Amino acid sequence: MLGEGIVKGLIETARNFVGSYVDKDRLVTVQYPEERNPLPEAARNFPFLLYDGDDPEAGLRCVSCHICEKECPPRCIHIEKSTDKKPDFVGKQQFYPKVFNIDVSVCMSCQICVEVCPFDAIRMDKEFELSTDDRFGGLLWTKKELAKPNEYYQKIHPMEAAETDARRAEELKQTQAKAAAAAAAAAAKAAEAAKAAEAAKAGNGAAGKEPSA
Amino acid sequence: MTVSFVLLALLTLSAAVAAMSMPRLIHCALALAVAFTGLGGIFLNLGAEFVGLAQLLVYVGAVAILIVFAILLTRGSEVSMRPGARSAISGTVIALAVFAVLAHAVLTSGVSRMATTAVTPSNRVQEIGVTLLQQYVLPLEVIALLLTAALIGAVILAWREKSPAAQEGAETR
Amino acid sequence: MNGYFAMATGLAERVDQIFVTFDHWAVTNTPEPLRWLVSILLIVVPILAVFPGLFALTTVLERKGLGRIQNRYGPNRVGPYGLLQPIADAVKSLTKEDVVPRTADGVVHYLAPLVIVSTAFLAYAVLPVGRNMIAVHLDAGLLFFFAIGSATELAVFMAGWSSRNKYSLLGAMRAIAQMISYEVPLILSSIAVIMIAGTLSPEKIVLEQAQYTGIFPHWYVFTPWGFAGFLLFMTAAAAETNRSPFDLPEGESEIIAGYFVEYSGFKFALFFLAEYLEIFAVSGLGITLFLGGWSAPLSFLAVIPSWIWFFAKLLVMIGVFIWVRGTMPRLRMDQLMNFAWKFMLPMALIDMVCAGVWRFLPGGALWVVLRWLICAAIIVVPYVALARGLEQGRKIEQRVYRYAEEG
Amino acid sequence: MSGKSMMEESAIGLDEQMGATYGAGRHTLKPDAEHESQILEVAIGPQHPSTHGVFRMDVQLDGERVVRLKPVFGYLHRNHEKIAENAAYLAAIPYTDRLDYLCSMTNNWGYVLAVEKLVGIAVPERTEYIRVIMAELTRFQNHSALVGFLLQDMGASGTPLMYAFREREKILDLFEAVSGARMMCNYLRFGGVRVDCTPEWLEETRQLVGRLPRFVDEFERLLRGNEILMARTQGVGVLPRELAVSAGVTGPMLRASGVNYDIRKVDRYGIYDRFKFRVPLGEHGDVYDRYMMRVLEMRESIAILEQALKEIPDGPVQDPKTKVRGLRPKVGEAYGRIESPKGELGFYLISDGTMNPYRYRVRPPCLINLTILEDMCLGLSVADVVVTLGSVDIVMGEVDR
Repeated sequence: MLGEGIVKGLIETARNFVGSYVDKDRLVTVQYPEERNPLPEAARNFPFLLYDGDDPEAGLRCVSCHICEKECPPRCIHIEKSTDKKPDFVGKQQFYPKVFNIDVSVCMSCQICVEVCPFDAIRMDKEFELSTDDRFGGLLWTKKELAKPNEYYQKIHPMEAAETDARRAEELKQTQAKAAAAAAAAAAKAAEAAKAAEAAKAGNGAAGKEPSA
Repeated sequence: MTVSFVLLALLTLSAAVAAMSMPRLIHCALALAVAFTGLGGIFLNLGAEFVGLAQLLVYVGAVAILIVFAILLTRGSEVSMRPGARSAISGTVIALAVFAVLAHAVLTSGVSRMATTAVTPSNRVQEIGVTLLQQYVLPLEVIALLLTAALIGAVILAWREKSPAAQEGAETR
Repeated sequence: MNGYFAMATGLAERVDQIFVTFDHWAVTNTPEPLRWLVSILLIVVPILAVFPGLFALTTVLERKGLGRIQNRYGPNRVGPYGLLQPIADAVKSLTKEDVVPRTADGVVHYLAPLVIVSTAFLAYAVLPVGRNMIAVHLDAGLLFFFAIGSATELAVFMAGWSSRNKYSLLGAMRAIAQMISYEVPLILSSIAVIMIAGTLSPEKIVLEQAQYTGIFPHWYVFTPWGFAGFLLFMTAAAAETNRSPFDLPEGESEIIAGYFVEYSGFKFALFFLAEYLEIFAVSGLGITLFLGGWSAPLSFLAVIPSWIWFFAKLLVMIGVFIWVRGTMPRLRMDQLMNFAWKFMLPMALIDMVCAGVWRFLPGGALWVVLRWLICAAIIVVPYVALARGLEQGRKIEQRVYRYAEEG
Repeated sequence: MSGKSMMEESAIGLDEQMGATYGAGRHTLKPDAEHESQILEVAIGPQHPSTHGVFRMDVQLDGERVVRLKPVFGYLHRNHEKIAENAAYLAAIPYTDRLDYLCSMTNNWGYVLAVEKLVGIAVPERTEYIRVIMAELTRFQNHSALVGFLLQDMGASGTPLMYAFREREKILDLFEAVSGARMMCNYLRFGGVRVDCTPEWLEETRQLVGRLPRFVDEFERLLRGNEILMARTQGVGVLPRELAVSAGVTGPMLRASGVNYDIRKVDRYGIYDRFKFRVPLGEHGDVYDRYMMRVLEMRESIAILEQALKEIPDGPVQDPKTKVRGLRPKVGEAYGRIESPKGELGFYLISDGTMNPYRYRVRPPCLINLTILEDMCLGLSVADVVVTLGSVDIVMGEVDR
């Protein structure tokens, strides 16, 4: 009968009207500046650079390998390599970026830079209140704005950071072990050499002050 | 001659003049609507509620709209005409003649000899209704019949005009 | 006990008539030469203050109501519960640039919003908003209302034509065609009331309904013809005021905003105001004709002042309008016309016949039920038939779908 | 040559092309011969509330009846294909998100499928299930949003749209929880997905899917049987079966015209052959059928989701042998296609053995479904054109690329 569907629809909207007062499931709006939904762990927005320790310059993990720059789909990363080297977290001498810029007005938050980085140096931030009235300068982030400590990363992506940290700790341990092994080997070698020298000395009869090491 | 009458009369007359002299046809039609309104106002001013309101309802609400629509649908809104066309003289003559006839009729009929301060009847609308349905019921019914015939005629005219389009529409659906 | 009761009734009476008394007092206490001015001001100023105020309130209510229907909050930032939103809107529309298209017809473009608002205000002259509270005691009040209502069409045309915009012209043509078509059932459905009440005066129609059998009022909506008439009237009123589901003239998804697409700033606000004023006026008339105007729904509730009842009913009507708007999609032009001429018009005529039958059937004890049944049948049978006709004529049905076989 | 005239020229060129392709089915309605009436030309769009983005229809009206309709595309052209041809294979994935920005998951899948075919990658079991879950969630939210938009075009002041968005919000939250982004998910990878989804996520999804039928019921109560909706949509914008097939229309639009063609059933890509679901078919091919197809497919999607969520196995989510970065497929070509919510979404890739594809071509369902707009709209009123356009389900990001 004419009007039946309309009446049904009216009942449905009335149910929703009442429901929006009693049922949280029906009223999904969040009153944004006062209320905030917690962001999920995986949430991502724009990249930032990680550094260890307190000094953003010295602790910066980036070794300026240009991989992210090349892989970035919209090409929003600009890196200039340093001429000198500094030690990284395992003590290996690495280059570091003299300039590392990300144009966030171009960045499309795809996370590919994070995926391809072999040094765990770049990660996605969750900060989204980034509006600025300077279209150009305000949206071109330099190394200074990008660098953030590892503690920050642990805060925003706890699970991911724990995994990364564990992996890096393992790596460090391995490196250290390797270094220790290398040192031990070197020591053994040195000892051997010393022994040989001793023998030689003994053999040659030539006296020499050898470090006992 | 009250102030309100003078104002209304001025409004009506100036609107009527504008309706004749405006260059754009739509403006003329709108001015005519203003003249109709003024006329309705005069009726109301005289205490003839029913007539005044019927004037508004029929002339402003229907006739003016009809005119405006007719202009819009037939000749586009862009056409503007120069005032003072060639037929102005003959038009004036015809208008004067009509006015003379009307004036003569009014002056010779009994209306003009009636007292100018007529008492307004207490329940005017009801009286009109009763009179229409008792004293003048036959003319009323005849008019009703005529209007119905006109309505049906209009429907048939519109029907014929539409049928090929409707068929075409049906084909495409 | 009786004394208290009398005192209470007297007090209620006094509160009920407080505005009338004040009006009387103010007029008699002004010097003779200024009396006419004061009495006019006392009529005009309240209308100019109350109904635009109601408009402001309604814009918030509508947005909040629609929001809740759609599971949103609606405006809630300006002032407590967003109630000051209309003030912000008003400031915005007043300070906005008034853009007039270069090719527009300046004078007509300027006049259209003024004409539409003034006609919308005029309609309140004959609306009884409370006992003895009516601006102009016109014997042909209903006629006045409809005459003024028909003048808005001209204003709509002026707006649509003068803007020199195809969308606005289309919108104006739609609006006028729709208004003319729905004016017919609107007037015809109120004729049923006029026939029963025997008067064109809104005041008397309300007085006629403000009687009680026991505690129940004699509202016309509680009769078969009155109920049908009320629905017809409100449907036609929705169309007449371009409300959903008949909001084609401004259908934003088709012709953007219809006839006021080229208006901005304050002129646009005027159109908006006029639209809502028309809704209030026509809802007020619906209340007057069918819902007993300012009379209380139960006899003992009459202690609450009559004007409160009127505005309460008006708010309910506005709520229903918002509710309908939140639910329904829009009709198409030809469907709208079909609905007006093939359904609304016959139903309104049948409703008139029904009212006549109701009037002349005797009202004895046995007849009460019989009269009800007869009149209900007079309404329902054609309703079903006409509805069938509407649906079958265009092959509208709920379909059953098949699924592809596995293969 | 000025930009404007170029645009006009290209539009005319397209028009001629279209006329040549299926000129037989095309006929321009002549205005009433007897009463010569004025033809009103109206440009609906590019700034118009219901063109679903920047899209223009140059409409010639006789009264309110459409006698000619010329769709003009290209306002949102972004060089998608050329960008992808100059980028590494991996770098194209985030761009596919932006094709049809309502369904990034399925877009990812279409592209990833093409690359997997090109390289010959096997996908782990769990990943297949995750992909199906994502695709069906995408389909559900796309269809619900489409119905909302359609009703919005019909003037329903946004109520169905808001209900659709309410549910979509929850689905997008799920997407965000697993992929990090609500709309631009960038989730699928060659040979897998980027990250695994947690058991909690699966549980949440199960709960949500359990609630979805209630939402569809509510939708149906609100809309099905509404006389105005039926009057507005039945018999409007009819797309005959033959025309639909010859124009290459796909997706729910084709099925609404009664053609049984669902790539999930035809190609059985992924693991769709393991799930029981039905393909609804329309009869009349009008807007109402297209609307109902979406509603019915929403129910089928729920059925698939329930099965997939029940059966999903444990295991790795990424094929360890696949090199995601620096992929260099052998010389060859591949066409991967899926049933995206809007129709057949295909990616055609030619590899010349280098880091980036030699040719990258998208077969966008939206564009191809849109090309027959004029045939559906002739003789209708402007209001119906808007509704018909709404029922095609277009996203300009995909039409213009």
